[in-house]
Amino acid sequence: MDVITGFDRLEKHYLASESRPKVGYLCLRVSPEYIEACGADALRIAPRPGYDLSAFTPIRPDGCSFCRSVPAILETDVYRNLNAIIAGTCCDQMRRLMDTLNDLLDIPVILFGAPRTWNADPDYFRGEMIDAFGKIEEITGNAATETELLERIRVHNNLKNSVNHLRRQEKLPTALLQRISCSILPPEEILSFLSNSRDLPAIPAEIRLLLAGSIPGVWELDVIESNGSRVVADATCLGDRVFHRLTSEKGDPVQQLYQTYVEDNLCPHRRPVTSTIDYLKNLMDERQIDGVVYRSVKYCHPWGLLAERMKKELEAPLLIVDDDLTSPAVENFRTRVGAFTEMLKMKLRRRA
Amino acid sequence: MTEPRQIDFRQWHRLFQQVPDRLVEEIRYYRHLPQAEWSQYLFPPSTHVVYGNRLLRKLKFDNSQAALRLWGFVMSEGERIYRARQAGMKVIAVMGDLGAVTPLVYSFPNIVAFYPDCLWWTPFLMESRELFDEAGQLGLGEDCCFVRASLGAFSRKAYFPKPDLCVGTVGATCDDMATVMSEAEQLGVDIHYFELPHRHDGDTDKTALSGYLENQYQELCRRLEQATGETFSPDRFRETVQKVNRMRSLIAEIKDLSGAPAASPMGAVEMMNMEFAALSYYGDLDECLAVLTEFRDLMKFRANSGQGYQNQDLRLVWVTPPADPLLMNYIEELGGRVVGSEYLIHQTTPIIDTKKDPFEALAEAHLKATLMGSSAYRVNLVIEQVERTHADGVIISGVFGSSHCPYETAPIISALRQKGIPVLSFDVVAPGKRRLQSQIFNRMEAFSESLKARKKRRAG
Amino acid sequence: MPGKMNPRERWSLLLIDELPDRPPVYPLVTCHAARVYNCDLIEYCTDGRILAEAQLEAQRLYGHEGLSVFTDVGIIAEAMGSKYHLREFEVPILDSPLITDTAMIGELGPPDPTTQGRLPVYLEAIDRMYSAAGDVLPIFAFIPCPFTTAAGLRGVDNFLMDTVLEPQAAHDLLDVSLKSAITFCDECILAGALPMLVDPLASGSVISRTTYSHFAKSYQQKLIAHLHRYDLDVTLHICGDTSNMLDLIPQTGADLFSFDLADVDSATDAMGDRVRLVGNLPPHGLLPSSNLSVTQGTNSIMEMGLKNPKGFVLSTGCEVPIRCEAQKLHTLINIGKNARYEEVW
Amino acid sequence: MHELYKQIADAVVAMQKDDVKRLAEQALNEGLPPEEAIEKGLAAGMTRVGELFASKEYFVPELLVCSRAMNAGFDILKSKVVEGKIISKGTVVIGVVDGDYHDIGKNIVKLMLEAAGFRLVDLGRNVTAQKFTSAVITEKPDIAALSTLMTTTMDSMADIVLALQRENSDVKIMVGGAPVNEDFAKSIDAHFYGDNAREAVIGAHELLGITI
Repeated sequence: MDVITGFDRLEKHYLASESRPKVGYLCLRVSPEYIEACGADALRIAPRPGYDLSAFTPIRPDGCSFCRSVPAILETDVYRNLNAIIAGTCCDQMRRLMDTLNDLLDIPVILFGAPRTWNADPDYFRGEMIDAFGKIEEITGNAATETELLERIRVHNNLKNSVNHLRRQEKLPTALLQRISCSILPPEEILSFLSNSRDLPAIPAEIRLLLAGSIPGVWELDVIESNGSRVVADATCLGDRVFHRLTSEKGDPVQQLYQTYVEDNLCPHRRPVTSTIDYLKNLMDERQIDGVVYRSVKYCHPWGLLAERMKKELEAPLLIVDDDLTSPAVENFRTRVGAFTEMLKMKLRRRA
Repeated sequence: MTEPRQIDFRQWHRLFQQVPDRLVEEIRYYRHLPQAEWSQYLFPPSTHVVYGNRLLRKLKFDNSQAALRLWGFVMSEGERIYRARQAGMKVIAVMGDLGAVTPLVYSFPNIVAFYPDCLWWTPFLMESRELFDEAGQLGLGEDCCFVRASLGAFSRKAYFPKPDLCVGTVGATCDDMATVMSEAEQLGVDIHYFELPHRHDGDTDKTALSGYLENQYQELCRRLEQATGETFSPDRFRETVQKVNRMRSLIAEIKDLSGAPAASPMGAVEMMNMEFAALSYYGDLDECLAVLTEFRDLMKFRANSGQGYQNQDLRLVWVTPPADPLLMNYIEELGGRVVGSEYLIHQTTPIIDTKKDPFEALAEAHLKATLMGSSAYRVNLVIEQVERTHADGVIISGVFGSSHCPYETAPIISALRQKGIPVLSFDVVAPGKRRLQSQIFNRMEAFSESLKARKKRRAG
Repeated sequence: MPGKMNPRERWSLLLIDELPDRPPVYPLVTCHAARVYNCDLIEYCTDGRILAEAQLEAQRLYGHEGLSVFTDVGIIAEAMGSKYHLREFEVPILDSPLITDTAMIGELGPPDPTTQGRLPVYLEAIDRMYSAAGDVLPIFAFIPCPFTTAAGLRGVDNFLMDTVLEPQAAHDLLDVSLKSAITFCDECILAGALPMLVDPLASGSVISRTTYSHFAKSYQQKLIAHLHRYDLDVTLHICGDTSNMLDLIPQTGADLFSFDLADVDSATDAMGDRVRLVGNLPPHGLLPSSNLSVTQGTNSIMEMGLKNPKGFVLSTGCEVPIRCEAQKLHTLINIGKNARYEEVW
Repeated sequence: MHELYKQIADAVVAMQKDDVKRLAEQALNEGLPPEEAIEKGLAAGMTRVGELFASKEYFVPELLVCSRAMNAGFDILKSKVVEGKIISKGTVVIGVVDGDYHDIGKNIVKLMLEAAGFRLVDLGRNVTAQKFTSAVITEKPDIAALSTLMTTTMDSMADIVLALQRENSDVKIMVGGAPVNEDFAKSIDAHFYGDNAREAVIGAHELLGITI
């Protein structure tokens, strides 16, 4: 994949040249706009190609393997020089991961409360978010002004629009989408990269799949797509979900960011999970999905424990694979996905 | 009064013959209702053996009437909740907050609360995988904590009546419980989500958080009004809270007595049962108070007269309630006694201020919750217990697949080691996995031996 | 299938006045299990391991909802000293009664259940079944009531005549039989079984209402009172015709009444507000030679049974015949399993 | 009828063994024919006992005690009976079927049939098909009566009926016992089912065409 190699090169180059403070963030409850408006680079903490995630972790094996892999991720070049880490209380494990990081690292580890239910006391939770970003402002010595926030919202919206447009046209491969969603590049750089690659060809797909689940280990796509099927919708934590919600450019930008990232967040840890399920259903309709690969991370409670429920709700052929990011069972995954896509192919042929 | 001893269910069966008929007839729950035979509950463990609680055949029980009463009360809770419904009372399930919201629930008339979460005991008591398997079929397999048993129970519809309302706490509590609720909702249970926010320990102003919790309580109060058709009454609330406070003081007093210097005055499992009364009062607040009062009086008598179990000298603090009570018995057999505990229910310990606005008072007490804060908060609770009880060691019985154990265990262990406190940590194994259980037994043996040797060294 | 109650759960609900999804289905599969397990009856009656395995095997085959520990009604009398006859392929039967003269009664005492007669066979069987399946299946230990045990000690004819000619001696014998029953019940409980009291001789086919009242009922009552002290729910089974004493049954305190020749509706009228009913397809209907329609019979029993306010257990009127035709028993059980109370939740 | 016969019958019904003995001796002393005292006194008493049994006023204990009283009188009277004075109404082979040792019911029926003037051949309990058929050959009975108390052994009854019919199609078969009923009797091709001992007596007469 030349386009991804090009993207990687660009990231490396940027990393060598950039000297702004760097703030790592976990999960989708954090607004990168806000971090950037404080004068820092926002680095999404996620597994990246070539990472060995099996390094030492103080978290026991029954902790979610993404959380367990975070200490190892933070040991790598990209994240080594972080000035702070910020996260919202997505799930209970994310909250406790922050405790662990607080013990392990010498940099500020900032946690803000985020609601589990819908429309729960916005004043309180907005306060939590503002307090947390206040700490980043202290670190950068730079207050996020309304103008700057609005500007960052606009830029991110541009990026989201471009990504969504290319996704709908099926000109943005899912592998690149995942790279972009955990990229360390500022949105401007990504936008420029995308506009320079505008002649991305449409990708033919025999079998159209939705990949759903918690954070992927980035190798899954290769395995899935190695036999003619394509992941045309990605509902994992590094997929289409990252870009789907635009932030309103009108009104108080803090309130709007709160709305986008905290209130409208579509993680299955929200109660009730109806909105998340509806999102998946819409995505399936929009992209004309033949089947779903539901890939949850071992001991990720929000995604993992709802797998059976999703199977019922999504009413499509669904393959559930529970995997461990710190020691992925690639061949097992390949065999199961292979059998699943074969089954879908036969089904399609019969229908034809 | 007989010498304190731990006896088995067989001995209790015979001893029970000597319990006067009058007492069996007198001791009953729901005393506000016309006397019915079903409300008696002073029965020995053998009764519950017959009804399938197989583990009781292996457990050791205290030989006092007060302990018998406590066991009878605990074991009859399931039936009691059904009888409450039959008698026209409203039944409120409370999940996930572990004891903080029940004072509000009980301040409504003609109502009982119960904890579906506590059914995580059931598979162990019955030595059965039924409820786990049922939960597994519904999608909650072995990577979910034992609390998944309660989903099995929701699904089977044979362990408690359909709740009129289920208060489900989400947010800064276990993810597993939140998942169980979400699935229970699918089974048609009316759920009110009680959002528990993360508490920043130490550094932040708690006013906002407390205000937030007050709102949650007010909302819950409205839901309870809807569910019961009754209006919240501050007077009734105060009256209820006075009783709850009395219970909390009793529990604190009993916990202190368990550390009596001469000998262990009570079994660890009884102590755990007693402590868990703080969750939902086993479905009858008044009777629960009576049970605990008798229990306290006995403990006091024993502690003051230096009575207790012989040959249990190792003072231990137990961290995280073991789903399998046999483990507690076992450590006692090895010469240990449990003098302190941290069962994640710290929110049930504060005295609720009756002079304040009800919701403010509840919120304030709730802020002590073990699970709401950081792991460091819990580490400190454990250390505080250890220091207060002069413990020789700590046992942490973890739960595989819970959302807190994987993160908390390591910091607790490291903090204890720094203080030079020996610690044994393991995950409780599900029923039916004997080989794994015997490994735990072996580790307990080694641990108790090393503690004894250490004690001897220090004395010599 | 998720949501499907297991037998233990169904019984538990029934016993606390809650309707489960449907009545438990519990035909009295006793010695027939030996045939399923393909063992001699003598082995079945003398070896606790075999009894347990045969019961479990039969339960796996039929899927009925309770295990039964029962060989014969002489079990206690034998342990006390009466001689019973054991031969291959046959249920043990009283050969020579212990008490040939009423003067001997005074020397009698309760047996040691752990050593005497075949009582240890029961205890071993219960223990094994309880360990194997006690979490999902209730285990019923069939305990002969004092009246039946007394007959086993004295010889049936003699004991029945004693009730007319030497009532005091009869009562003395009943007293010691009661003590023995209590002793044995206690051990069965400790092994994990719920006592089910059987009093075949106290049947309306054998004795009058008056004899029942004076010599059987009061001892059933005392035995049940002992069990009630432990909060145990007691099933009383009386064979044969009980229609003339239905109204007396609640006086025994029995929580469940398992009956043979009486119709469910009359039983419901007589005690349905207080007692759960267990019954009552005529066992002969399950024989290969019988042309009684099991389907019709069971349907009509079930229809009446579902209306019993205190709850119902679909069962046979007495023991399932040893030579029961498997298909017929399956039919009975399937009808039971397809019945429904109203939705639980 | 002599007043004494009625007194004997009454004493049998009243279960008074000593009275029956005294009255039987008085009858002999008064020179009354013993066979008449048996028939009109003891047997008549037992017939009434049978009626009380059928109407559920008497049950097994009473029946047993009555028969004990009757037997006490019979022992006294039979020694004085002139040979050939009592004519049997027919022969009945009776037994409890294979696998069953409960003989209360069988004994009662036997008692009542004897009292009614039949000759009884008692095969006892746990009687196999083989034993029954050989008894049918040697005794040449008019009736074979089969009893069982246990549901567990009912199929033995079916087997025996089949074997008997194969051996001697003339013998009439009657069945009874707690678990047995009309339907079951029909299903195994028995000729008569009796719900109680009195019905058994009536049935035996009917089967042999004797009017009572």
